[in-house]
Amino acid sequence: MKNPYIPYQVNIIDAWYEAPGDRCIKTFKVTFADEKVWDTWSHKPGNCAMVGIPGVGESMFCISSSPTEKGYLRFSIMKAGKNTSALHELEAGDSFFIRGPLGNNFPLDEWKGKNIVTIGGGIGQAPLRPVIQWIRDNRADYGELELIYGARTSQDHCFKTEFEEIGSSDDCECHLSIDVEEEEWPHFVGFVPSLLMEVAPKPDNAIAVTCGPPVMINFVLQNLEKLGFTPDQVYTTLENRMKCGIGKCGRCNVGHLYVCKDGPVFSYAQLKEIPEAFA
Amino acid sequence: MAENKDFEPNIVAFLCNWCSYAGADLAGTSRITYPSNVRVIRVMCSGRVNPLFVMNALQQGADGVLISGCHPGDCHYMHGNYYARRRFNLMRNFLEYLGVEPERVRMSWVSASEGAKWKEVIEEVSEGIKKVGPMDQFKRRQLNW
Amino acid sequence: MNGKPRIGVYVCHCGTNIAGTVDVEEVVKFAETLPDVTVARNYSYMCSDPGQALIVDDIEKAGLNRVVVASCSPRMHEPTFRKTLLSGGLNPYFLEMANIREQCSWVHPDPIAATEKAKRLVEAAVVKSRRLEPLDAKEVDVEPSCLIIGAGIAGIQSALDIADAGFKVYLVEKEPSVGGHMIQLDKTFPTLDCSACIMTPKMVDVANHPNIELMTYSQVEEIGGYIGNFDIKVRKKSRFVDIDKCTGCGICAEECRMAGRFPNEFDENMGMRGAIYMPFPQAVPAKYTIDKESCLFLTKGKCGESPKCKDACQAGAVNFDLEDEIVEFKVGTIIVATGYDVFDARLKPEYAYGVYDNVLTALEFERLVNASGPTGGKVTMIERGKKKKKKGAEEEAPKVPESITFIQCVGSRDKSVGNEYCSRVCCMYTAKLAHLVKDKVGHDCEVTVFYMDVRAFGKGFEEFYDRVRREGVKYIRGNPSEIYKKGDKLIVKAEDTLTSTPLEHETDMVVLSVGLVPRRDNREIIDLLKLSQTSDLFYMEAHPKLRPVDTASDGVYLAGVCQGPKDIPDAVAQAKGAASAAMIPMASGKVKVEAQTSFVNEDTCRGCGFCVELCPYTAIELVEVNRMGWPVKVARVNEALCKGCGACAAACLSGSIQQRSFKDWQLLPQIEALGVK
Amino acid sequence: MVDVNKLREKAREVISREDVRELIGYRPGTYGFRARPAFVMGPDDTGELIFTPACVNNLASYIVLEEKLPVKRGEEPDLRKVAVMVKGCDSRALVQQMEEKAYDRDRILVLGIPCRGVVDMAKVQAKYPDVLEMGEIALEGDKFVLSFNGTKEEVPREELVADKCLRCRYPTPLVYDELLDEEVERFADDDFADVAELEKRAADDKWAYWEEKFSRCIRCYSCRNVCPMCYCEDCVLDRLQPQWMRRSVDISENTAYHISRAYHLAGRCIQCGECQRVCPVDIPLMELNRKFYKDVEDLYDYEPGTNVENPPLLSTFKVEDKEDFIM
Amino acid sequence: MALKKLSKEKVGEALAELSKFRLIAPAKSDDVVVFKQISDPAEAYLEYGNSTVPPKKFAFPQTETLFRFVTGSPDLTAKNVEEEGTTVIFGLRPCDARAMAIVDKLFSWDFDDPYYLKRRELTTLVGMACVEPPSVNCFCTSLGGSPFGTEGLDLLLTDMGDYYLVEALTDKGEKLEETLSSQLEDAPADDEKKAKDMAAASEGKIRRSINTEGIPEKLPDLWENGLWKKVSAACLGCGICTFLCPTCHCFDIQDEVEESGEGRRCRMWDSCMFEEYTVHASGHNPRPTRKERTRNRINHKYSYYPAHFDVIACVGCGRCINLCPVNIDILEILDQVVDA
Ligand SMILES: Cc1cc2nc3c(=O)[nH]c(=O)nc-3n(C[C@H](O)[C@H](O)[C@H](O)COP(=O)(O)OP(=O)(O)OC[C@H]3O[C@@H](n4cnc5c(N)ncnc54)[C@H](O)[C@@H]3O)c2cc1C
Ligand SMILES: Cc1cc2nc3c(=O)[nH]c(=O)nc-3n(C[C@H](O)[C@H](O)[C@H](O)COP(=O)(O)OP(=O)(O)OC[C@H]3O[C@@H](n4cnc5c(N)ncnc54)[C@H](O)[C@@H]3O)c2cc1C
Ligand code: SF4
Ligand code: SF4
Ligand code: SF4
Ligand code: SF4
Ligand code: SF4
Ligand code: SF4
Repeated sequence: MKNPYIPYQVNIIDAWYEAPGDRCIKTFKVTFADEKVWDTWSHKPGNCAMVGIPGVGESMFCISSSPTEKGYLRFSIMKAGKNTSALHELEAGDSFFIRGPLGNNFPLDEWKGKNIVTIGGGIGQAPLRPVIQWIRDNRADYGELELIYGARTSQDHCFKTEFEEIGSSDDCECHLSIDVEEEEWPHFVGFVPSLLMEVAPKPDNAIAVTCGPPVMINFVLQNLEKLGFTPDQVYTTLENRMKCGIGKCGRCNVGHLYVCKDGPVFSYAQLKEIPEAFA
Repeated sequence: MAENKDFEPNIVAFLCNWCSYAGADLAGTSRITYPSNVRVIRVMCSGRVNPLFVMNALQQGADGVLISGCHPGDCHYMHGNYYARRRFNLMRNFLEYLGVEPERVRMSWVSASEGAKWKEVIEEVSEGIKKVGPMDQFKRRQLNW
Repeated sequence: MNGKPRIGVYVCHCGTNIAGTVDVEEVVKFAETLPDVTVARNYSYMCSDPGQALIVDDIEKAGLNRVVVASCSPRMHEPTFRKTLLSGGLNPYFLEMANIREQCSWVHPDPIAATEKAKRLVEAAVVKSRRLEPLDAKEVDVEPSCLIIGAGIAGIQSALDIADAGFKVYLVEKEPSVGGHMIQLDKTFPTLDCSACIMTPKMVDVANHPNIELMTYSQVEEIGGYIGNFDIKVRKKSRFVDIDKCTGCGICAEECRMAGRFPNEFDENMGMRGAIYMPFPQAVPAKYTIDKESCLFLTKGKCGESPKCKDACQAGAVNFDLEDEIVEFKVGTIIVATGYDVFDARLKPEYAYGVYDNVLTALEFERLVNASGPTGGKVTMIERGKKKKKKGAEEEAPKVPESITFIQCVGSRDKSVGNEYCSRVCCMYTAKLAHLVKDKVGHDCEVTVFYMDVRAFGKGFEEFYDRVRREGVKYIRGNPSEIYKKGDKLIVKAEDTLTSTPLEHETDMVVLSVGLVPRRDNREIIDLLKLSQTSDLFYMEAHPKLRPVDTASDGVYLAGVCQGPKDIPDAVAQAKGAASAAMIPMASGKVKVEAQTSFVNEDTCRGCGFCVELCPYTAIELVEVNRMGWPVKVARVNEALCKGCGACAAACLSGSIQQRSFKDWQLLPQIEALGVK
Repeated sequence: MVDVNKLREKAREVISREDVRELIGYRPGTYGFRARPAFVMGPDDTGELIFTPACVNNLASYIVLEEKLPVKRGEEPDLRKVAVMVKGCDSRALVQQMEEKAYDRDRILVLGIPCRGVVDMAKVQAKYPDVLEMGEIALEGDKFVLSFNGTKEEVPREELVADKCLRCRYPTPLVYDELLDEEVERFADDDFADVAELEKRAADDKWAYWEEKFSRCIRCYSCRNVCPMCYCEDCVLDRLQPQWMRRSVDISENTAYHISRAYHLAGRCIQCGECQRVCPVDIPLMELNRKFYKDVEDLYDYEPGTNVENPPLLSTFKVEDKEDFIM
Repeated sequence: MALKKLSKEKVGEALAELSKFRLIAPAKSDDVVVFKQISDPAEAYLEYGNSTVPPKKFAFPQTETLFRFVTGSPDLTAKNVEEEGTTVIFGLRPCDARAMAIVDKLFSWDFDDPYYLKRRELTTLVGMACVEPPSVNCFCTSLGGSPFGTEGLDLLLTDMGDYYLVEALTDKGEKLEETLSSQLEDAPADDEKKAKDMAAASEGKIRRSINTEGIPEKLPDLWENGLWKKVSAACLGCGICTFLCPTCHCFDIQDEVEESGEGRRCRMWDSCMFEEYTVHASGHNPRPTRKERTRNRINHKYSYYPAHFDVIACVGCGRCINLCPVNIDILEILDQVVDA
């Protein structure tokens, strides 16, 4: 068995900024330096990887591309501290190292035939992107797909061009929002939970997946309940500080669950049982 | 520690921009030669030098550290050198107490006109460190586990 | 979003200055191996136009975002290369220099050692450059106005110069009149101009100048802000006389029930005044003032049936309801011209000042010889503490002294009283006063001067001293040890050190040539402006030689004796210097403030105030902020005041205050790079 | 001796005050002779309070150790006073904390305990390793009286007393609102003989001495966390950017840790001895602190934690400060 | 298996024999006993109670390299634990050995931790029975251990006065017996029974206890209970209780680079009692105060660990009680849990 602490080298095929500012977001499209790794690699939407640079350190990120996108992996990384700042310095042609896939994944097989609504905020769209992509690439297997996404300003929206493309396709419905009024913004203005109430997706035969800042998630969960979603219809991902990613180093647990192994994907039904999950 | 003829100490020096750095520059313009084992970090004022920098330099492998500033009363920032004097007196005593020979942590006042003194200082520091030998005991010995 | 560091390293040959010793090619090759170095080049003269063009070109073509120049001392060409970066469109603070000339090739003749060291220095510069950050060289607007504190000759001169140049001046004087010490003097050495004659026109000018707002009997209470934007608060003390109405006729003073009951400070307490008074006839403004402490009505609430002054004043100017007035305004610069006090002769008890009536200070003697002084300019023996005789009563004509003795260096050059310095004016004013004695009292009045040295260093001084001696003034070298009375006479006990003979010199009057000392209320200004003091306790200039009128605080200048003893021409010269220094920022309308300043991480600062205590420029203050709902104190740097010394950064235990371009995070890799063997 | 009933009564009175949020005192420990900190939130909790020579902890630490949770929207932070019991040495921590503006005088209510010495619990433990049931210690004259399992034993004071108490200069608290007992006159002084002794050794010798000590350190940071003067919200030594000290536990980094810790306490350490007391591997930290303490006193005539008005040592200077070491 | 005996005179010889391996034994510096690699048998201090720092650090070093690298180069070289060689830990207490057995489960949970497991494979544990419980705060018997417990051990020594009774418990133990064959003799026949009696006597001397039944299930229900605030109030948030706990296994991973560009990724002990243990990059801390951290520590040992591995992650060695500077006593906390 492979030493789980030794990462694979990946080369950056392309890199671009999604959002500006102090906590800017950069997306990297990478492929394994050693092509052979692809043969053993398999990940599912929701899986994560430890991403790092030897000499700097490692951090956990979700793989923001779907396995249906072949030949590359994507990571969308917000600048937050030491590791992410170093990663942000990298450009196409450079390389970094990843370990994974780690963690569990969204039970997309179980969701077959259901309507799916994703509710994202800011960088929280990163783990939702592979779900959306997966469904669009396996469109027949799923019911309606509805996307709800918001960020502080239009600048802060991730995956802008993709949303434009999706918005104009008839694949799914796409609802966007920003927190504060801006000129020429054609979509909703307000917080994501309000947008959710505005869109009011039906709970019947539906699954809601949400990810974003903790406050947003809290209100989204409340609102989903109001809309009639039961806890086992709702999924989210958690982000706790972690070091090893393989259930040894201790810190990422919420209650007895290890975010790195039992998560990061959890159903609301699961989390409701654990008081620490909403600390 | 035994004296080692071939040993060339490695000295990290923190110089204030206005006096000591200028003094060292003057030594240069006057072509006054001195040992090449001193490597200078320029700060605006000797008051900027955190005594823990000394620790860091020694830990990294320097054999000695020199802090140099303006003579009392001449500080470009009025009293930065007085603060430095207090801090380094204490730090130096403390390191000596731990077993770091006082020859390794030195402080000097060198003014912008004292190119010749700069040479003397470096020679003295360098000689002193040669006498006590390389500083190995504190070096990061990291690849050990 | 300042991507990956792309560093350009430029190694200069400096002709053969560097390349003659350092193997420049090798340094370049080495630099190429360093992480993030995109290009490394060498060139004969980096500072030349083509050298700089090389950098600009690479910034554009190779997308450099950091530049390391290995050449001469940054003290020499840092500004040059900063400009180069700027013209390449890069923030100038992305430059780091390695000094491989002054501190390498010129001092280490061995090419191998020099090359080795050059590599290390380049490496240290490269690792630091990776962590450089762009800085703004900020500018602040300068209010085109100046506050001048103190209206002695220095303050007056500065005020006139600045006002004439078209800037607004606020001139604040503590006393009821402008003029300071100079207007107390009789004649001035060495030219013997009449002090009042040359001074009063200037005093009148400041009062009338359209650009000067004169505030006498006023005090600065608060100063906030920094160069360009000082916020000033001045208290105009109530005179209980409406100066807009007062015509200066003086009837009130004649009528005052307390007239002639109080010593007049202006006359060094030798003349008398009433509760309502004008300090001297040429006072500017020529207005009367009621002294709160002396006035019956103001102390007791009652002055006979009704206050006589008020009744007498036909202009209706006397008004006991007047209150202190607070005025606030903004200025761009400040000149401090608060002058001095004379040495308190009581601190030398051996001279019996305060014991015998006819031991005088020189300043008292100035008033005595002055035509507008208490004796109308007659030098007579004095009787202190004598109540003024009833009006009209016949007065016995006071005795004229037959001999007068001066003692120099009283309170100067004297460690025993803590004043090591020379007061610079005593030798000459002694000569002047000695001359005036000969002139006014007559040639038969015997004049003796005890001195240590005669310092006659100024223009025309030696000639004047010579003249005085020729006039028959006797100079005895020796420091008197005691003064005592024998019958009517005062005995000065001394030793003539030239002949080593002890002597007991008999005289009618002794004049002590007291030195100039810092004002006893100096603290007021120090607290307002956080000025420093030199060891003699005069205000400290920014540099004793090159910046004698500047202070450590930008925008605050010194003029006159408050900075150190000097005579009138020097005071005037410095006043003009201070005026022009103050006008530079006002004229340009903007000042650049230091970019490599400190700043505080308010999330980690623990509010201990260590940095606040230590900052020589009082650039840091503790402010209360809300940290997740809790009120906490944290340090905050006023970047306009910070000079970027970094002393605070080394004192902060939590690493919360950091100096830009010299952050711990930037210096540590440099230390590492240089530390390894 | 502090009368325990009086102490509890006073505590009850204090904690009943509207403007007091919490009272920090001592209560019996869980086994043997231990005593431990007590956090009294209401009058009913005062019944357990004690003060005996087993009350070794410096409670001043807790005032600055408090973790402030974000105040919820619409709520006000609780800014009421904290009452704290301090011995003479502990009180100096309060003084020093206030000198450093950690809080204002009116934030705390100080119950001062004039003290004649506490035990060194390690010595007690070594002498009576088998005592599990709660025992009691009292100081009577120059003897400690230990009562346990129905027996009583007397032990000379010097045998069990903490080292710091043998050098105590300030047995009566320097700051207090109430004194719980009669003032105690200074009964000892400090000549720093231990430090002087070490100073005299040869450089190699000293380094070897410290290397052995530092090599034991497991960097549990208990010495830092317990110290009443180590209260930065975010210790520089924990930071990664910049990283002053690596997290690796080896002789070099451990030495760096000990240099940094001691230097950060130069002119601030008030000699309460807590750091050394808590160290699980018996590193003589006081020998480090005392070196700085001695030098600060000798060179700058400065004694930390004795006067709230003192300016911070390293943010001030005197023109005439010694500089014989400067070239 | 036949019991052997090792006479005390021969201990030095035996240790010398074992020095051909990496030999770890208790040693004393000042008054502190720690396990150390020893080269001279005289360094071993076998008359000890228990060590301050548990011997876990020889399976799970406080700082250990995961791999080395040179910055910028794609080659990563994993640390080869085999280089450390075969290790014998001599004289550890039964509780500490049992702790290793417990921690083994974690390091082989789904992902095998190659470093730890390799080192365990290479290590032989020679235990030393507690004829007298070394501390009043020992409570191993409450957790299924015993002063004469054998779990995790390869060999158990019992101090019989003049000699040690030697019992091989595993193949590794037997191998070691072979190595020591010239120092070992056959044990007297009745020693087995004698040892049993001694074990019973020693167990009887264990003074403290807790009935752990039901605690793992009960703990989650006490999440909001006021007891946490109370029991943690005095806590300093230091690393003593966790670093000195033989079952605590949390670690941090950090990279360390030299100026030369050579570096390593390594892991080092971390403590759940440290404030920064769980802080996110945003500054948010899910366990912001010592209350949450204490609660997590107890829950981790007594609820989460049993939930995953069917065993409580505490062996009752009493170190955290003995060395907590503010007398936070896990047994008192557990008593309160039981009573709540
Ligand atoms: C399962 C999971 C998925 C994530 N997915 C994404 C993603 O797709 N995009 C994205 O931008 N961010 C994501 N994050 C957050 C990301 O891991 C942190 O922002 C990142 O670790 C910050 O590292 P740093 O070194 O820049 O910050 P520093 O504050 O310098 O971090 C120091 C150390 O703290 C740890 N750390 C700090 N904050 C966090 C955190 N929030 N979560 C986990 N570890 C942390 C890291 O281990 C790091 O080594 C995810 C986190 C988790 C746990
Ligand atoms: C006995 C004697 C004889 C001298 N004779 C000669 C001579 O012959 N020739 C010569 O060249 N020099 C002579 N000097 C020196 C001369 O007096 C000084 O050089 C000159 O007066 C300096 O002027 P100034 O403006 O600096 O100070 P000052 O004249 O002292 O003026 C300072 C002014 O500031 C005011 N002030 C002070 N503090 C405040 C405050 N806080 N707020 C507002 N206002 C304030 C004061 O009231 C005063 O009006 C003599 C000095 C003495 C003592
Ligand atoms: S850098 Fe110097 S001037 Fe600036 S705030 Fe700090 S101490 Fe004051
Ligand atoms: S010294 Fe540091 S912690 Fe103290 S107030 Fe200044 S910035 Fe804050
Ligand atoms: S308490 Fe002891 S072991 Fe812990 S960090 Fe301090 S010195 Fe090291
Ligand atoms: S360093 Fe030690 S002795 Fe000094 S104050 Fe801190 S805990 Fe007390
Ligand atoms: S319980 Fe005790 S040992 Fe553990 S962290 Fe708290 S104070 Fe330290
Ligand atoms: S808990 Fe105590 S008695 Fe039990 S095995 Fe450990 S040391 Fe021995």
